[in-house]
Amino acid sequence: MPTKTVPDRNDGNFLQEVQQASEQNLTRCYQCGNCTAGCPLSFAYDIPVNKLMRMLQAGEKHAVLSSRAIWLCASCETCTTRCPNEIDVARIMDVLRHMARREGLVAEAPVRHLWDAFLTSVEKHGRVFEVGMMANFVKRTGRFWTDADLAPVALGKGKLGLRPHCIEHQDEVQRIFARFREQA
Amino acid sequence: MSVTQYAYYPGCSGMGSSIEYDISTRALCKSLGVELLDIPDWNCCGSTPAHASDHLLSASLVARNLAIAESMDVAGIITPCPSCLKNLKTTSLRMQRKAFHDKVESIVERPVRADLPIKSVLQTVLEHCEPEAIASHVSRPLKGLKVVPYYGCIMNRPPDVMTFDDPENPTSLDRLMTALGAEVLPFPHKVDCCGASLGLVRRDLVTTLSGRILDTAAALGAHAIVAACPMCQMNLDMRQSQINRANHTRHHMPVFYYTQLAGLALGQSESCLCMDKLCVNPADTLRLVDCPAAEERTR
Amino acid sequence: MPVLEGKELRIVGFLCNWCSYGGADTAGVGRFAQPTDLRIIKLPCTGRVNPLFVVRAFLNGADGVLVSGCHPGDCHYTAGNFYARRRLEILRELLDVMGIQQERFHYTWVSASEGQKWKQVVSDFTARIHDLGPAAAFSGCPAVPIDMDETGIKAAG
Amino acid sequence: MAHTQELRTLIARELPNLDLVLAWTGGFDPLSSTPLFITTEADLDRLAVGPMHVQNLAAYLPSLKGRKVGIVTRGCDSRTITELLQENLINRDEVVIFGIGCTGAVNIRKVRTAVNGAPVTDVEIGDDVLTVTTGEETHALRLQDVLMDKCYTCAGQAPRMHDHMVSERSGCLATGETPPSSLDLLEGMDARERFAFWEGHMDRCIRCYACRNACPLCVCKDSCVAQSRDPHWVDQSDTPREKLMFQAIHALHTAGRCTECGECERACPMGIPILAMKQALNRRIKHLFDYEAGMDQESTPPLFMFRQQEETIKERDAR
Amino acid sequence: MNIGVFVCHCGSNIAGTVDTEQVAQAARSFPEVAFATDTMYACSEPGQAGIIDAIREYGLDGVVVASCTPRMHEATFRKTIGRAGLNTYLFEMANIREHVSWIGKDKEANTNKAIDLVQIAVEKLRRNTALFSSEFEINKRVMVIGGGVAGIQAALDCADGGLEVVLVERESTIGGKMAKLDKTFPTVDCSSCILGPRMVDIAQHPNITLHAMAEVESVDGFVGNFDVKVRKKATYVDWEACTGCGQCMEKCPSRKAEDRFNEHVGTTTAINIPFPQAIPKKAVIDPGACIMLTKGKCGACAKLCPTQAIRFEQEDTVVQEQVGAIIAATGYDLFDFTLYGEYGGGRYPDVVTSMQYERMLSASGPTGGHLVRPSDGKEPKDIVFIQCVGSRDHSVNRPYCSGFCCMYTAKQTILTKDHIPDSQSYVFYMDIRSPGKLYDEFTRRAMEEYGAKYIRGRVSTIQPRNGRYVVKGADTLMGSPVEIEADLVVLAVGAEASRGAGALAEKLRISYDGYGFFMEGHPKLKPVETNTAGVYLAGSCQGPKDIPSSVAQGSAAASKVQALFSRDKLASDPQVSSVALQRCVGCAKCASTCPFGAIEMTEFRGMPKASVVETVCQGCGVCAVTCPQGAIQLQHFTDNQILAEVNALCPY
Repeated sequence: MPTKTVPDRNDGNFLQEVQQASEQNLTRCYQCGNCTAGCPLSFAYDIPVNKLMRMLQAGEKHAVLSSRAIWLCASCETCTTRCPNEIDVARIMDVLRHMARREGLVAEAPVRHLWDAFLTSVEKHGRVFEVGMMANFVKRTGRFWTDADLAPVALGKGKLGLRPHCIEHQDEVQRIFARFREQA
Repeated sequence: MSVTQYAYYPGCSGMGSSIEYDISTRALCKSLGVELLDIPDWNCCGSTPAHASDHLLSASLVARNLAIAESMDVAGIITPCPSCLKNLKTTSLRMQRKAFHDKVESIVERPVRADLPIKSVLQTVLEHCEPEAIASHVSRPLKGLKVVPYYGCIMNRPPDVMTFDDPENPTSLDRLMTALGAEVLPFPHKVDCCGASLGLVRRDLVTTLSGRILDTAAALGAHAIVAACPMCQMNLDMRQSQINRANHTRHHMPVFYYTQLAGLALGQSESCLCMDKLCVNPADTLRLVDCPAAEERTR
Repeated sequence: MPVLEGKELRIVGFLCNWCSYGGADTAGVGRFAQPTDLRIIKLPCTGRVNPLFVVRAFLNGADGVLVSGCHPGDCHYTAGNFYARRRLEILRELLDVMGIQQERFHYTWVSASEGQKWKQVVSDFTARIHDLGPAAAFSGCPAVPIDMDETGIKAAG
Repeated sequence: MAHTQELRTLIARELPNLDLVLAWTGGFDPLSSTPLFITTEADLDRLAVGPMHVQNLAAYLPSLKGRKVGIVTRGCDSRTITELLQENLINRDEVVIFGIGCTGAVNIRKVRTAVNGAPVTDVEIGDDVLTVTTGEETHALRLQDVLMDKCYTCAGQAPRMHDHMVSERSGCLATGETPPSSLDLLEGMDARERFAFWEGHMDRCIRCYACRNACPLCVCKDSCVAQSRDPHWVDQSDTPREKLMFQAIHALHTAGRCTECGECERACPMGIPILAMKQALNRRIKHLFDYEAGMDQESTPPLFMFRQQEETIKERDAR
Repeated sequence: MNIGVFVCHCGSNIAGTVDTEQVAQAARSFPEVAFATDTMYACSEPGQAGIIDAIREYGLDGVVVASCTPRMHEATFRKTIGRAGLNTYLFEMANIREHVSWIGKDKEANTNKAIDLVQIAVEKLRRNTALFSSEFEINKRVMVIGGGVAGIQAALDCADGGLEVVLVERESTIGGKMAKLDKTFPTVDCSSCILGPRMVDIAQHPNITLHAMAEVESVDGFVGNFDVKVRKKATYVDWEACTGCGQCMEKCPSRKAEDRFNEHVGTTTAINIPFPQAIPKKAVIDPGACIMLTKGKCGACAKLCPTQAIRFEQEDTVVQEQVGAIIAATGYDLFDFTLYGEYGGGRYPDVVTSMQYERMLSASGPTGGHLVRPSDGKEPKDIVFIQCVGSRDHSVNRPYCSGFCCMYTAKQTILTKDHIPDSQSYVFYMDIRSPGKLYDEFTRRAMEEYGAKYIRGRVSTIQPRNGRYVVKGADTLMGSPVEIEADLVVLAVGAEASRGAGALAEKLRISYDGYGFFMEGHPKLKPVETNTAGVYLAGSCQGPKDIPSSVAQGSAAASKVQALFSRDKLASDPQVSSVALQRCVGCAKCASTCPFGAIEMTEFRGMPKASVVETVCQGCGVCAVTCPQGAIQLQHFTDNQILAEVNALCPY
């Protein structure tokens, strides 16, 4: 393991940026590990949540944003609920995903593709068209086997409509996306 | 019972994968005097994909719905889906900050007050009608049915946003189910995450998390799981076969929406409640309700 | 000394000895950097703050006045700040009636341990006063007062 | 007039038990009036009651504490009596109140302005019109337009308490739209305008302290801080600053006590609308503490008490 | 007046960001300033000597020192000028350190501000008058509130020094939290063996009056002459007659009374003596549980009592005690862990608090010293200890460290191993705080000799599984979540302010912090004093403390009282209100608003006038604002002094 030279870390502003975007005080974190202990997905993470918090404090931007953990977070809010320092950890995970996207450091591409497929569907129809979204996701990832076993069940139960539920004013939602992109 | 009008936000899944939740929710509300007025031309709140991509986008998608609801003469906005609920509530809360409020308004291009109360259907039903009062309307008590209540991870959390019930040990479903005559078992995983949002991309994780919930429910001797979240329900119900395969288990655990069981107890028909939409066939379990002794016989 | 032209405005603080003066000390001990405009007058208690001291300060050209004492319930003299709270509320109203912007006056509660809060109060209040700019002074050439003639007494019928 | 006669009868009946009775009589011209101290039945002939008889006689009561005094009182002035009782400045058993229903109190300054200061030779009170004769000219003035400002916020023409009441209650004669009062003007201004408003008026103030001397609730008597060196609140420079300082002192000293009798403004030789400052402050005090002075003998003025939890006071942010 | 101004550098503390020489220079131009200089350390011996020399050389009759906060050195400098023969109130300080040099970065602005502060000090001083204290007698009795180990120590030290002591205890026995402990760290000696004899000393000491089952109702008066009302709660037993034989407890049919002494591990009898070593050893009836008092029939104890001591009709009484000083030693309470829903919120029988565990460890406790699971009475093998429950946690408003939990947890793991040799203890900790003598060695022993497994991390949740409990925590040193199946979970609950501490503080007129702990006079230099003269603190009421610290504070508070009582008379603070008779119109508004009832209405030449009782007046100044004529003025803070400061700062 290479020696790290303090304070010559990757990005001194990183912590500030995250704190600002998340409106959280990360310096409060004292590494109790409650987030890691409660996280249902810790077992799947490459970096445990508490270590992510430590790396944030240290400004290790690249390592944090290229972690897989931030994409596997299910936003279940357990960490936020139990943090003794009242840090909204789940919100920070959100912010890290936003930043990773902007930096082009998405370690779990399928997650991102799924979300993009979802949002594309919302943009197009105003609501999610589940079948269309699935098709889009499969197209993006080439994972044609995704839940193939469930499709007949769902269709049989009449749970998957084959036509989208478009809203009347789709244009309004499309404009929201457009203006959002302008501002971003 | 008095009638109160609410703006109703069904959520996208209510149009498809959780259609039985939507239908049974409408039926339950009607029978309890909670009048639902669909938010006209509502759009998707963006769910996790939106807030995980950008908070401004997420809030803007929500805000359009808030704005439409604000033009209605209603006591508040209610939704059956915890994921929608969290997005609606978080947005409404964050929009109390002027800077953020102005940004969102500039994207939505319409005035948004963000001042309507936002609640889950569950909260609304229980605030509207004490469980004891509901009990007096029960015509088909769920006697003999042992259930575990599964609230899902975000029905009550984070507590500062959701401000409903206890974030660690919620009891609203417990009280409701008890009032309907079911036996509610002490379930340690009431608010544990089932991993639903990763279902399409990391099925391996989902089978682990959801498997644990099914295992414990079965070990406690539950006949069924009662869910309040469409993601959780779909995950535990539709994916139960996948979970069984991955974990080498043989669970046959019906996963009801609480609105379905409530409708049943209040005398609505199984077909009206879309019991046939459940993937794990609940027929045997439902027979227990009619005839508690049936369980003895099947043993 | 006159205020530093362009840098500072004239802000007077009336602080109780037991809580807020101690809170300001705590902020100092903690080296919590603050704007320098504020001048603190120490009193035993906010119960000693005659609202007329504040009026006097404003009429004499203060741009802002800050009063701070113990949190309600924590008064060293048990009730001083309870009286102060009422007096200062009424003072706020009187200032408004007199044409002195209410925003230039603020009262708050800061305990001896709340150094961080004190820094925040001073920083926020100073920023507020700078936003408002210098207070209106007597012009020296007063406008013709609105006389009874102008209230328009009409003949009946 | 009938009710003047009735009042005379009432007073005559009580007079033997009283050291004196405070009432009004006519002044140097038909517009003016002056207090009348009745000690003998003969004095009763000079007694007069009407819209021109406006002094708040309760102002004399504290200095007569210890003597048995009768007083003629209308609605607004009775609040002063209540306030004085509440503060133990007078004793109830030493005061006999002869209540009258008020028909409106004329602001003589307004009338004189309306007749351009010409000497008044006759005044006639019609239904809601005041007919003023100045030599050859007659002016018909709408009563509503020449009332004292306090009448526009009148809370009741009959006294809140009385021992004897003149039976014929006329009620206020004025009708029609109320003209804008100084209070309305003041409330319509922003901070800068108000500051200029007061600076302008204070510039005209001659520091005679008539306002203070007329105030029935000023307890300081000869110890007023406006004229002392210890404490030295106000300096002697003739500036609006010092004069406004004095008004602030008086406003705060009477905050939550002032019953808006308007004596300060009536007494002001310069016609400065000082009552408006107190009315405006009183409105806010009513809003803050739901308190109005002179309404309840048993209550305590808001500045002499507190609640540990003040429901109407919210903590504010320094930002 | 000839005023001297001394501007302190405080080394570089002030001079680093304030041009002290320029401040002195500016001061020379202020009215009546005869002399001004800057000085390196005004408070040092040469600094003080310089002030005295200048007073003599320049004939100064008033002094301004511009240096640190007056809360630091006002008393010092007052003494200095007193030594030079000046009245000590002809002195003012300008706080140019805490309020200027330490918070401002811009030297020009700082210097300018320092000059302003010196100027207002000069303007105030010009209007200062010489003030003289009057003397009053001291009542040399002391009241100690709280009979825990700190209060016991304070009471015994005072009593041994010859003072009369009144000890007030809320419970029916003294002993406090320490009496509940089985053993104490780091020596693992028996708690009741070391505390017991002290408790007996209290009972037997001729100088000590003990009021148990009693609470302070009100406190009037002031240092040297407090008047305290003490409410003695009904015990329904005549303690004069009760011999503490305990026969009543054996026959009491109501066994559902709350067992507070045993931390609600089980219940107890309605008539009860909490533990065998109780002092006073007297029975008390719990009126909520007693069948006679709730249903009107039973009386088993009354029939049985050999001395006929039972009094069902007894009521509270209030006794009055006059004392000259008060020591508050009201201790702490345990954090209510049910706020943690993730730890079961009290629903899991085998999740207990550390104090409950302590009672289970104690041979005189409810389990007779056997460690068993409350749920099934079985001996636990795997025991998990969770530290920082209600400590260092913002989310439950307890961000502070309770200080002693690390140590008692280590002790409990050692005792656990002693009780059940084949048991395994696991401790979830965040940091081990063990800075006392032999403390760190003790925690090491728990790990090294007793095999306690320490895991650095918090526990996220406890979930029941198959009759045991899954403790889900993190090992942050490993960087992974961990799960441990436990038979018993012990929560190392933190300390919080004692129930009712705030209300008592208000009665005593002392300050308390946001958590309810009493504020000491100065965090370093006045650890047992309060800002109210004559009221002292001992033990955990001031903040969480272990036994040695509590005892040390008890002794310290006692020595403060001894020092106070070493004089026969006290000087009163002359900074009180006084009435200018010629201005007073006798309206009595001041008397109605005085929070202390220090203003009486008297007659002077037949006119009503206000009059201040100097020893009762505390100098708040509420009256001075109430008086419209300014007839009543607070000495040293008169209208004119404050106006002079305002006018100096705002010269139009």
